[in-house]
Amino acid sequence: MTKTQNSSEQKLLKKQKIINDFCITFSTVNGSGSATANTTLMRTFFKMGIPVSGKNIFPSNIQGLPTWYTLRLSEKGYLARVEEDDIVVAMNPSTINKEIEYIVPGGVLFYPDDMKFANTRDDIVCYPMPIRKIIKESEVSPSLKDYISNMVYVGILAQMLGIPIDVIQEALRFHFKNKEKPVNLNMDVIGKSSEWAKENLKKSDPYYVEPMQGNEDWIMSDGNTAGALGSIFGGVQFTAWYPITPASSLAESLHEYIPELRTDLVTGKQTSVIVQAEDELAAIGMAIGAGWGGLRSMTSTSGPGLSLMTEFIGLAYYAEIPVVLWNVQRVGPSTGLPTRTAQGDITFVKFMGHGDTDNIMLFPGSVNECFEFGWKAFDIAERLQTPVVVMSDLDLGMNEWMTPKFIYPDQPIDRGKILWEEDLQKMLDKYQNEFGRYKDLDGDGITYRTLVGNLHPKAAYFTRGTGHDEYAKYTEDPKIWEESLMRIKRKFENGKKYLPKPLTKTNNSKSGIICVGSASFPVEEALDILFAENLSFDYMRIRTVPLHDEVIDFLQSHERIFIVELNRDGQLAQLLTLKAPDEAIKFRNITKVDGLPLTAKWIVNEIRKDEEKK
Amino acid sequence: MTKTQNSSEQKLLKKQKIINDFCITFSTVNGSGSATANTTLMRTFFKMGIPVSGKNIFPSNIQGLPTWYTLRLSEKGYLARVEEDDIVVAMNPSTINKEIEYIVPGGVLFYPDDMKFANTRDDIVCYPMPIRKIIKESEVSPSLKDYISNMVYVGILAQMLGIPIDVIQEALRFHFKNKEKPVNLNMDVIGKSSEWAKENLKKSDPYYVEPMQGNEDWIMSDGNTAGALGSIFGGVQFTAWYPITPASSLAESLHEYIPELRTDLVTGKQTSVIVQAEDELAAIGMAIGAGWGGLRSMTSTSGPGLSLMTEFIGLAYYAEIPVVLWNVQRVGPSTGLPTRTAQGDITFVKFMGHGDTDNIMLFPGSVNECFEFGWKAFDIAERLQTPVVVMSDLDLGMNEWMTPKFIYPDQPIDRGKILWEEDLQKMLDKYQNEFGRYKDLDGDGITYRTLVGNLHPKAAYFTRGTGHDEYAKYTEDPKIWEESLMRIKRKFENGKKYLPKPLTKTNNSKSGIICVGSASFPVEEALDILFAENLSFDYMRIRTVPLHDEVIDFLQSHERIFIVELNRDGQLAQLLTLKAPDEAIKFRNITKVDGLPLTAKWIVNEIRKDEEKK
Amino acid sequence: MVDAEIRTGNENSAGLTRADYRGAPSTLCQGCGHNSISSQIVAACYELGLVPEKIVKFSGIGCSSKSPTYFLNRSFGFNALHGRMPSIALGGLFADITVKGLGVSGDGDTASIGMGQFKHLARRNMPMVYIVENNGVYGLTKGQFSATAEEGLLLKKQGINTYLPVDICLEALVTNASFVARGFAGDPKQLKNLIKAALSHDGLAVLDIISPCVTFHNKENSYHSYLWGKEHEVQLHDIEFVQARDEITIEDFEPGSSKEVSLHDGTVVLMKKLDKDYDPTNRYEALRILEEAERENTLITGLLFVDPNAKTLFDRYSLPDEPLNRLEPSKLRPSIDALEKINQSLFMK
Amino acid sequence: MVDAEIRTGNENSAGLTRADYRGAPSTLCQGCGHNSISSQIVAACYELGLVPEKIVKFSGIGCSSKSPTYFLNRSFGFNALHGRMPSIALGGLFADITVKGLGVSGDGDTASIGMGQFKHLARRNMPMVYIVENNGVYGLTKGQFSATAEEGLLLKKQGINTYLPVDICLEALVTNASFVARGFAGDPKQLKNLIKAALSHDGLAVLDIISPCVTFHNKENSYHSYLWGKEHEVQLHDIEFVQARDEITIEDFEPGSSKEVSLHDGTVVLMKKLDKDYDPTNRYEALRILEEAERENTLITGLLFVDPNAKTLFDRYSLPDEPLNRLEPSKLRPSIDALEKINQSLFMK
Ligand SMILES: Cc1ncc(C[n+]2csc(CCOP(=O)(O)OP(=O)(O)O)c2C)c(N)n1
Ligand SMILES: Cc1ncc(C[n+]2csc(CCOP(=O)(O)OP(=O)(O)O)c2C)c(N)n1
Ligand code: SF4
Ligand code: SF4
Ligand SMILES: [Mg+2]
Ligand SMILES: [Mg+2]
Repeated sequence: MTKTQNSSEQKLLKKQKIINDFCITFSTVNGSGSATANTTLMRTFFKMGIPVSGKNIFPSNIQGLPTWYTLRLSEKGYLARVEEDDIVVAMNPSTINKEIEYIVPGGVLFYPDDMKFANTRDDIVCYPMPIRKIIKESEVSPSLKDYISNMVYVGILAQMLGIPIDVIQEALRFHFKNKEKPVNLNMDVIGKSSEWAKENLKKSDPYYVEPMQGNEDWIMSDGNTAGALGSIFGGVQFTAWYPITPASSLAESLHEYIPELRTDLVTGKQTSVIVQAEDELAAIGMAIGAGWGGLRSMTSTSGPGLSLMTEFIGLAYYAEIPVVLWNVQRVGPSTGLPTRTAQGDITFVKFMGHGDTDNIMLFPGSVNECFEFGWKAFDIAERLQTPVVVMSDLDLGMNEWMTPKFIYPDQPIDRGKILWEEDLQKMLDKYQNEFGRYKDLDGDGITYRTLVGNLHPKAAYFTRGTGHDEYAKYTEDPKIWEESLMRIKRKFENGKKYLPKPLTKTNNSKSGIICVGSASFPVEEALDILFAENLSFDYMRIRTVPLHDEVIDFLQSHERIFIVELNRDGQLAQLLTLKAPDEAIKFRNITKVDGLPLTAKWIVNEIRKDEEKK
Repeated sequence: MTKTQNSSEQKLLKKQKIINDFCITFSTVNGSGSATANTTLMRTFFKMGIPVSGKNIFPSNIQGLPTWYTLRLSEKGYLARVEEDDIVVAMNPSTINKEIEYIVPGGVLFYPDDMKFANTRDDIVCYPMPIRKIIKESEVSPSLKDYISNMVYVGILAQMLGIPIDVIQEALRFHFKNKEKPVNLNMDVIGKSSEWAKENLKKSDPYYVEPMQGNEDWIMSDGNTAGALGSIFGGVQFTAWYPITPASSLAESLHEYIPELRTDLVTGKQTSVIVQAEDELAAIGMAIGAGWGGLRSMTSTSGPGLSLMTEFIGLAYYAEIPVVLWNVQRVGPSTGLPTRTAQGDITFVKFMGHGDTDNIMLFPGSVNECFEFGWKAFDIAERLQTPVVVMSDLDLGMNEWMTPKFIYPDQPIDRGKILWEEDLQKMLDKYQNEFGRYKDLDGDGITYRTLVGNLHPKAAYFTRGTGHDEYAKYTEDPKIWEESLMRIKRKFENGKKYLPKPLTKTNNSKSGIICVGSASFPVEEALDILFAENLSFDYMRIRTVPLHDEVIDFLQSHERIFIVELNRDGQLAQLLTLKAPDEAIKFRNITKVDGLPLTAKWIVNEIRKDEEKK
Repeated sequence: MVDAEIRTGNENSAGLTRADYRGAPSTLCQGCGHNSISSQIVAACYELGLVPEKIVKFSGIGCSSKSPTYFLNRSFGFNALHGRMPSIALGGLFADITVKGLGVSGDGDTASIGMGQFKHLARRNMPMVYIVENNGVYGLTKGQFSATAEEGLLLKKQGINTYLPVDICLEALVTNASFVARGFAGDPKQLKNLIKAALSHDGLAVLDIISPCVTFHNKENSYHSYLWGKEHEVQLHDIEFVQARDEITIEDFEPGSSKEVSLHDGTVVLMKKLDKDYDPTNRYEALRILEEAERENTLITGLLFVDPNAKTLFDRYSLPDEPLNRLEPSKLRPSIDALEKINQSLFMK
Repeated sequence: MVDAEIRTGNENSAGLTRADYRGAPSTLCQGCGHNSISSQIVAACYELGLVPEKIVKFSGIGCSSKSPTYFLNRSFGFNALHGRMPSIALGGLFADITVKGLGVSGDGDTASIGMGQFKHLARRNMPMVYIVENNGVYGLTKGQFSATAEEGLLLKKQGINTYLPVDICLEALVTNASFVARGFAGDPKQLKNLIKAALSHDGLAVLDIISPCVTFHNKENSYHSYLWGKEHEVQLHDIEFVQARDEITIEDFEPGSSKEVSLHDGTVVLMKKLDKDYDPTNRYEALRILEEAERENTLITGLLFVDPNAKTLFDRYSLPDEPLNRLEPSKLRPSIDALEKINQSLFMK
């Protein structure tokens, strides 16, 4: 086969140019080092001002199994997953036959020229790539061969799509922190490949990129990095964690950034400590111990680790200890699909722990909100003296996103009701000269706490998960138990004002759509599609549980409400049902969990199905 | 003070006799050995044919703190707790002042004659007891003194209430397994004390006991013993457990009864194994391992232990492994009140485990139902290949109850879909010659399983909590994941037919009352009280989650529904809301959690409050 | 050494070929130590003539814990939760005590999250083989320190490890495991014999196998690397394995030059003396030699300790010959009379 | 011995009386070993002149774990979850590294459910005192076997224990705890000195104290009983404790007759030779003596091992002098410029 070999070449060329609005999937073998090539391309598009999003679909394995990386370019700025590919770069012989099927008619296949496969499509353009040959000519060391092979497709794509080589170079410089040697090595292969394509491939597909202004002042980050940075700007002082996908990189980002950002400029000492614990039971225990001692304290985990933290979360709830838990959700139940995304822990976290509990959840809906909730979570946890669970997910947490730049906290750190020696003395002067750790002096259900090291002889108290009175003393008295549990309930009711409110977009429609977290990307895209079809919806993105009254208002003021979420059982819908059962009759559950982020197309289809039923 | 010293003596004597319908509270110090005295009295009343119930309110401590034991005699057969005492036997100087307050006007106080207290009541009868003197005369060994002191009040009560001494002897014989020495020792003190009372106390209270026919064919047992026996008759083969109040005595009853009941008559070998694990993580792991291997397998725990089992329950749910978990509920959250009762784990167990889960709960409502669900739980767990959580509680589990005798299982053991070598061969012949552990051959969502040791070369499969296909092979395929999770959901939907249906009592009323478990005792009493006031209710005792359609029918067919439960948040009501949100507007939550069993009086009051609001 | 393969051609004493012991193709990294161990497990089972259906595989979570998929396709298996293999295995093996349990775990799975269950399994002397594929890192989560990482180790992501490592053999020894050995994935011959001995032992056989992670932790100067192991390995003895049915020749027993230990099934482990005199039936000796190895900076391998007669968990029960999971329902449910007696005994009125 | 009480009348060097160290009245059984230990903790803290506000108490769940309520009312405390004292203590103590952590656990709490956290605390050499009130049973749940119950022990409810016991000192030693001692609730004088030494040690000080449960497990012939302990106790040495500020006299150092170890704060632990020569700075010696004690059926007590210079968990960080929990918010939140730099570094457009 030479140059373009597709029979329907003429037909395709007639099509109009498609600029900055298509989707490329790279199929590789994991461990083959394609990440550099793929993120370099993503960064290049980003630097060109093209809205771009990347999704990495990878196995729970280190080396040798299929991996897919999809870059979506979207002139209009949509960052959600799409279901079909315009272009496939197929580097994995074991999966190419399947990938061919996912290409849209008129789409493109790039493949290594020595790869054998049965081409079942005559409606796509196929470009062979002489990878082996180019690498051979490039004289790279054998150990780098696999890795550098991926640069060949970067170069060929550059030529075929019209990517400026200097922007690629900029992206590579960024990647290699300006180290000349690797940049040159990679650029050399890219240049040669691009050159080869120019001479040997004839463009017969409609896809092009062009610089635009789609992301001024935006940055690129994954949600875990953002969460870590947000935590650091929120003053995190103690982190205990145990490795687990997809949460590990959050703690690892703390490891990375804390030395620089949290070394005291005067003393040169560290103001934030990280401990890698022996497991999640210990991680949450350490974090709660530190939260109790008066540190802004956190842990991060996912699925199995979350389940292991159940007993301790119950302790923190009842003994009223602030702690922040980042739950980067993956697909459960059980070990499930460790490298796939879901929003499946909502009902579990709500009721986590035996006995009557009720846990606060924050749902960041974007990478920059991961940053924002990173610092806010501590203020909420310390203000309300209770665990705060930040419900991120793998899609948000591990994929690299373009996102508005991080905004410096607009509120001072709120450490809540803490009494040091002098504060305590003032309080004793004012009240009956006795400090009561669990005394509701302000009537808001939130009590005062002293911290370890407070030298006032009346500061000390004894914390326990067993029944205790206002003075933290052990008691089994039925009345006191009931009262203290009811006070905690009151604390949550009153405490809602400290939680981020839901966000709404109104079209004065009779129908509404509700979602949380990263589901907002496909939902917002779906809204636009539906709007274009003259189906308009009001939209609410909920950001916390417990739910604000605004949520009830929204439910009440609409006739039909679609609740879109990435789980089997409609977990958010269940919490909404509990909050406003009278409205539940209006609910339409749009739910799915297969490990992949939702797509606008699927949501639109589901909603249409419901429309048709009407 | 001599004989009766109450000023209003005359007034009291005018009152009518109260026979077999009053309540005695014994207040003692724990570790002082009052249990023998109290259960002996309970057994005595039982043997007299008087309906009687006993509630032990004890601290989480071994020796020295206040304990209360309440015996309620009820001609009509009510076994629920009551709030006030007719008679108090006060053996603990540190609490007597409080106990005096709980005595009804016209009630009685028995107290050691050397106990100092401020008598604030002139409307009760007070009888002093010369305990020290009688013990001194009895020449018991010093180490037994404390213990035998309690027999003094047994003797005095016998005289004052009219208890036949020979029935007491019968109860003691039972207690001491017919050992003459202790029986005589105790009877001696009882006799002397009774004698003393006869000579020195003048009856000036209205309380009497008389033999009646209130419990023919009934037995006395606690729920934990019943659960253990039920499990043994259900064929339990493997138990792993870790000590925790109030569940320990369930496993300890297994230890007690298994050697006798489960030694094979032919081989002399044991058919049921018990392992005391190092913690609850291990206990549930061992039980699940055994369930997987093909043993009828169980564990028992409470509160903190339950929380620790979360991760493993998720595994068993998704890998579809049968296991029975007895959750003898105590007051949470956290360590809470370890020796007090609650129904507070309902929402937690429902959603236990990260990801989409949905666990089966059985709620035994009486001691004999603990026996029944003991064996049924295995049939359900093996039939549906999933964890079954039996939701007992401390009140049911640890208190001694009179209860209809245990009934032999009326269904053969159902081991579900198990394939041994020959079964497998037949199946292979019928289908495509390949065994698929998770293949839904029957369309009911329930698949076939082979067991460890099956020597057929096609029997083996590999179990995992990660994504797997119909052949139990590892896969991350989105479709397969979704399908398998949906099949499991279907399995639960179809599986309801294997679960005990709710029980109803109909009065053709517009209002209904719903409860689960031991709350039924006060609820049923409350129903009678309300009926007497011309307030009639229909009544449903739910026995399982998932909920049967009958529950929805009940909700739909009533205008107001009172849901009575022993927790803060109305957890059963929440599950009912999720099941039938449209009906939720009718719900009235009657909830409370203070560690004590509910009382009919409180329930009636709460319902009356609602009536008044109408 | 008596090699079953040589004696019987392609079929072993169970009439099976090597292929009958294979698993699915490995999805671990090329060169991973765990793959070598899988091969030796296949070889050992094949040569011992074990029936695969009579082996049950267990594992936790990790790269190491994935490996049971890559051997013995015809054996049942259970990939449990992270750190919880011991409890699953213990329960599972009660189902049929005529099968042999073969567990594979990792250093993170055993010494970090799994420390508690591992120690208690050892304390119970649960009869099964417990292999730790020890690479000093968490492979599957991409290279964090595990509890067996040595002090001073530098890893790409995490910097320098400042903790002292957990020594799995020491841990097994002090908690009374009845068979404790250390192997090295780079020494397949010895490894195979250790696995054979472990499979023949009646009690918990802990095999701590240094198994390099070529992707995240194979620096030449580190304890868990191939190179370091190759250079610092000191074999305690030259271990050989004589199955019950094989004849033991005089030559095997050259007096003074070897120690032998008979296992419960009649097989004999022969340990030919190398540098040092070593008595593997003395737990205290094992502690000493481990301490010495640490001091001398060597990788000591071989059978550190064995007590063939220690009471196993199953010995503490009186179990029937018929596997529990094959008992008829009639053997499980006591009679109606028994219940009537119970009712009577509960003070029935 | 230098007794702070004698020297200063009723006030100790901190200007406090014994009453300042008391706790709430005990609700444990009369005669419970745990109560004796509480008394010695009070005595040790008082005599050392420690400021109670500078001590933080930790415990798990159990009778033993209740006891922190019964001493040091003026100290903060945290009664954690069953088996999870180590993690709570570790996190809590980072809040202010100028306070001293004092943990009390039980044998069930430490060696059964708590095995993992205990071992890892030791591995980290977390600087705190870790007392195990070891009675061989679960007291609070009414007398089941714990993991330290000796083989063959007969208890009322459970019959005979068939497992070998976990030896907490051995466990601490092999996981590199830097201070390991065994005490006996029936030997208050030695106990007090051990507690003092532990409180002065910079690193994890594990004190395994045999503390009889008089209610469920005090049979005369059992390892955890008063009587057996009294009859079988062998003190390793006569231990004395010389505080930094006290002068050491010639007599204390009678050459050859005693060993001394200086702790990090300048205090000296003097161990006068009794029967045997014993060097408590050699971990291997400690293993040997424990093995010997087991063989000879004695209750060996005293300071088994100490390494005053082992790196502690806090040494692995570079922590400020000011307690972390007192840092001003301004020290916790990086500047707006720092964020701008971050944004730039994230390939900002
Ligand atoms: C409860 C829980 N926590 C964390 C994880 C994530 N996880 C998977 S494997 C692993 C570490 C495995 O390390 P190791 O046992 O040494 O095996 P290796 O991969 O090195 O062979 C971790 C932390 C998990 N699956 N479950
Ligand atoms: C997770 C959990 N499991 C079980 C219990 C019940 N429990 C309370 S104390 C205890 C045992 C305590 O034994 P030990 O630590 O030896 O203390 P002792 O009472 O003997 O001093 C147990 C099992 C619990 N509180 N939490
Ligand atoms: S990451 Fe390491 S342990 Fe895992 S398969 Fe690869 S080499 Fe083996
Ligand atoms: S039960 Fe035992 S351990 Fe608990 S307080 Fe009583 S004597 Fe002490
Ligand atoms: Mg590892
Ligand atoms: Mg104990």
